[in-house]
Amino acid sequence: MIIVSGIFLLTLLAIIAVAIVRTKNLFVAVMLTSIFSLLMAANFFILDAADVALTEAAVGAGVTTVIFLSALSLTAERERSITRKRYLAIFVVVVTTLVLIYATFDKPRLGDPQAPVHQHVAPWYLEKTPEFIGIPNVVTAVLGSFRGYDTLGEVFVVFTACIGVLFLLGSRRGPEYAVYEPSPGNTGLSHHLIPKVVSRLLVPFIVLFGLYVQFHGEYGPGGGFQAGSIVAAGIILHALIEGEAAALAAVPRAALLGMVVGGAMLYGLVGLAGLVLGGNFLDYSVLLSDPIAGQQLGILLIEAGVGVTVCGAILLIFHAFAARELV
Amino acid sequence: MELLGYYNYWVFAVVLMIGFYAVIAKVNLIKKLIGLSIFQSAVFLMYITMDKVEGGTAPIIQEGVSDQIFSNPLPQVLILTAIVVGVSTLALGLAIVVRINEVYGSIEETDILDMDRKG
Amino acid sequence: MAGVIDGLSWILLSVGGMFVFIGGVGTLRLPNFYTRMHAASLTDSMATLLILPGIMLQAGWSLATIKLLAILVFLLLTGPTASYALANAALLSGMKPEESRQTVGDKTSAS
Amino acid sequence: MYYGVAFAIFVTMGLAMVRALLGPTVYDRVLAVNTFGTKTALLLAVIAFLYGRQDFLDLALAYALINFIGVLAVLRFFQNHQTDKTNTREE
Repeated sequence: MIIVSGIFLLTLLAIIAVAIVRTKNLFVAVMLTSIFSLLMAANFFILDAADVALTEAAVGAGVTTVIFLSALSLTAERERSITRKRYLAIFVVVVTTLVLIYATFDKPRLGDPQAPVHQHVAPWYLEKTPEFIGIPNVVTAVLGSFRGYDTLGEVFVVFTACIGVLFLLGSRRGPEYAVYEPSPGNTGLSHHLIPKVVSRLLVPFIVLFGLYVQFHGEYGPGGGFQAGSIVAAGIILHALIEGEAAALAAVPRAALLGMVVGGAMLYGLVGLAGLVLGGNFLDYSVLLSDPIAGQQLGILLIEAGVGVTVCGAILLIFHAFAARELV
Repeated sequence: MELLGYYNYWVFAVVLMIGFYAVIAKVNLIKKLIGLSIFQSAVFLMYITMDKVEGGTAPIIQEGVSDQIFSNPLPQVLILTAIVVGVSTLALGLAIVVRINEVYGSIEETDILDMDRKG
Repeated sequence: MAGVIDGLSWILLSVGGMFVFIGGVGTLRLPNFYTRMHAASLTDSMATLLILPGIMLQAGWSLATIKLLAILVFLLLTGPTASYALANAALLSGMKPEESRQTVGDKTSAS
Repeated sequence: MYYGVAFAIFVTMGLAMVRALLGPTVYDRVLAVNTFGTKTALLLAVIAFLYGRQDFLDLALAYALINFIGVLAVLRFFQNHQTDKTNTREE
C-alpha cells in the first residue's frame, strides 16, 4: 500500500511539473507550484522524513506563494508566447533523461537496507545519539551537534540572501538613504469581515504552534528552521489582513534586522563559547559540567538562533517585496 | 516489484529534466526561476528516497519501543536545511528579476538582450 | 464496548471517505466555478467532521486526540474562510454567478 | 479501514488535480489548490495513524493552520489588480 501510494503521488508530481512548465500564465504556474509543494510534503512523509515534510509544509504552504505573488504583481502576470526553435533543448533534455534513467539501474532499489548510504556514518549517529546527546530526535541531534558546522553555513546563507534582497529592493534611488515604507492607508483585507475575524483568532495560535515546534524539536519533528517559517507565516497573515504598516508596527523593521543578525550571532557565539571553555568550535559538551546536559543546552541555543534568523529573514524579504508593490 | 523500487529515481530524473528544460528553453525570467525550484525539489526527492529503509520508521527514538529500524537521518538533515535556504535564494532571484523589470521594463530574456545589443 | 467504538469509527471513516470522494467528483464534474466551489467547500467541512472524529475514536484518550481536535477546529475555521476569500476574489474580477448559468455545459466560455 | 479513507483521499486528489490542470478559469485552479491542501492535511493525519506514529500529527496541524494563507494572498493579489481585469482571465 505504501509503495502504491508513493507511486501514485510521484506520478501526480511528474504530471504537475509538466503542467507548470507548459502554462503561459505565470499566476497559474505559481498556483500549480503550491500543489507541487503539497505533493512533495506528502512524499517526504511517506518516505519516513517527518522533519523534512514539516519544513516543506511550513515553507511551501504560505511563504513561497506569498513571495511569488508579490513578485508577480511587481512584474508581469503572463509569459509572452515567443516562437523559438526549442528542438535542441528538447533533444538535450530527452537524451539526458534517458541517460539518468539508465544510470538509476546501478542504484540500490528503494528501501534496500544494504545500500551503501546506510553502512557508514548513519548507524553511528543512530547508535551514539542517545549516548552522547540524550534526545530522541536523531535528526535534530545531527543537525545541531554532529553537523553543526553545516547548519551554521546554511544559516549564514539565509542571512546573506536576506541582505541581498534588502540591497536590491530596500532602498530608494537618490542621494539620501531612504527605505520603501508601506503606505499607512493600505489596510489590507480588513474590510473583509470573515477573514479578519478568523485571522485575529488564528494568528496567536500559529505563533504558539511555531513556538511549540521550536521547543519540541528535540522530541518530535521540528526545530528552528520549521518554527521560524511558521511564525513568519503567522505574521505574514497579520500583514495580509491588517496591512503591512500594521505588521511593521507590531514587529518593527529594526527588530527584524536585530533578529536576523542576533540569531546568526547567537549561533556563532555558542560555537566560540565552546572554544573559550576549552573544547572545539561548536562542541557543546564543555558548556556545562555534565557533557550531555551541555549538548542539550547547546542544541537549544543554536536552534533558537536558527529560528530567530529564519523568521526575521523571511519577514524582511516579505516586507521588502510588499512595500514596493504599493508605491 | 523489483523494478518498482526504482520508480522514485525515474520520477527524480524526469522532474529534474523538466525543471532543467524550463531553465534552458523558457525566455521568461520568472519561469526560469520556477524551473530552478522544480530542479531543486527533484534533488530533494532523490536524497529523501535514499534515506528510506525497508520496514523502517522516522529516526525519532520512541520510549519503550526496542529494536525498531530507523531510516537514515543524514539525508534528512541535508535537505531540511536546503529547503529553507532554497526559499531565501529564490527570493533573492525574484528580487533581481524585479529590479531588471524596473530598469528594462520587461522580464523576457530576448527583449533584454535586444535592448543590450542596441546599447 | 470496544466493538461498538470500532464499529462507530468504521462508519464515520467510511461515510467521511464517501464525502471526500463526492466532493472530488463535484469539483470535477459540475458545470461552472461557483457550483464547483459549493461542492468542494461543503464536502471539505463534512469530510473533516467525519474523518477526524473517526480517527479520534481509534486513538482513544491520548495527546493524539487533543491534536486531532485542534486539527478539526482549525480546518473548520480556515476552510470556509478560504472559500469566502476565493469567491470574493472571483467576484472582484467580474465573474458573475448568473452570467455563467447561461453557459452550462460550455466549459470554454464559462470564464 | 484507514486504507479505504486514504484511497478515497488519493482519488479525490487525482480529481482535484485534473480540475487544476483543466481550469478553465484561474479561480478553478485556486479552488483545486485549496481542496488539495485540506485533503493533504487529512491524508497526513491518516498516514500518521497508518504508520502508528501518532506524534507526527504536527504536520497535519501545520497544514490546517497555515494552508489558507495562500488563498488570502490570492484575494489580496486580485484586490490590488482590480483595475486591469482582463489580466486575470485566461485565454
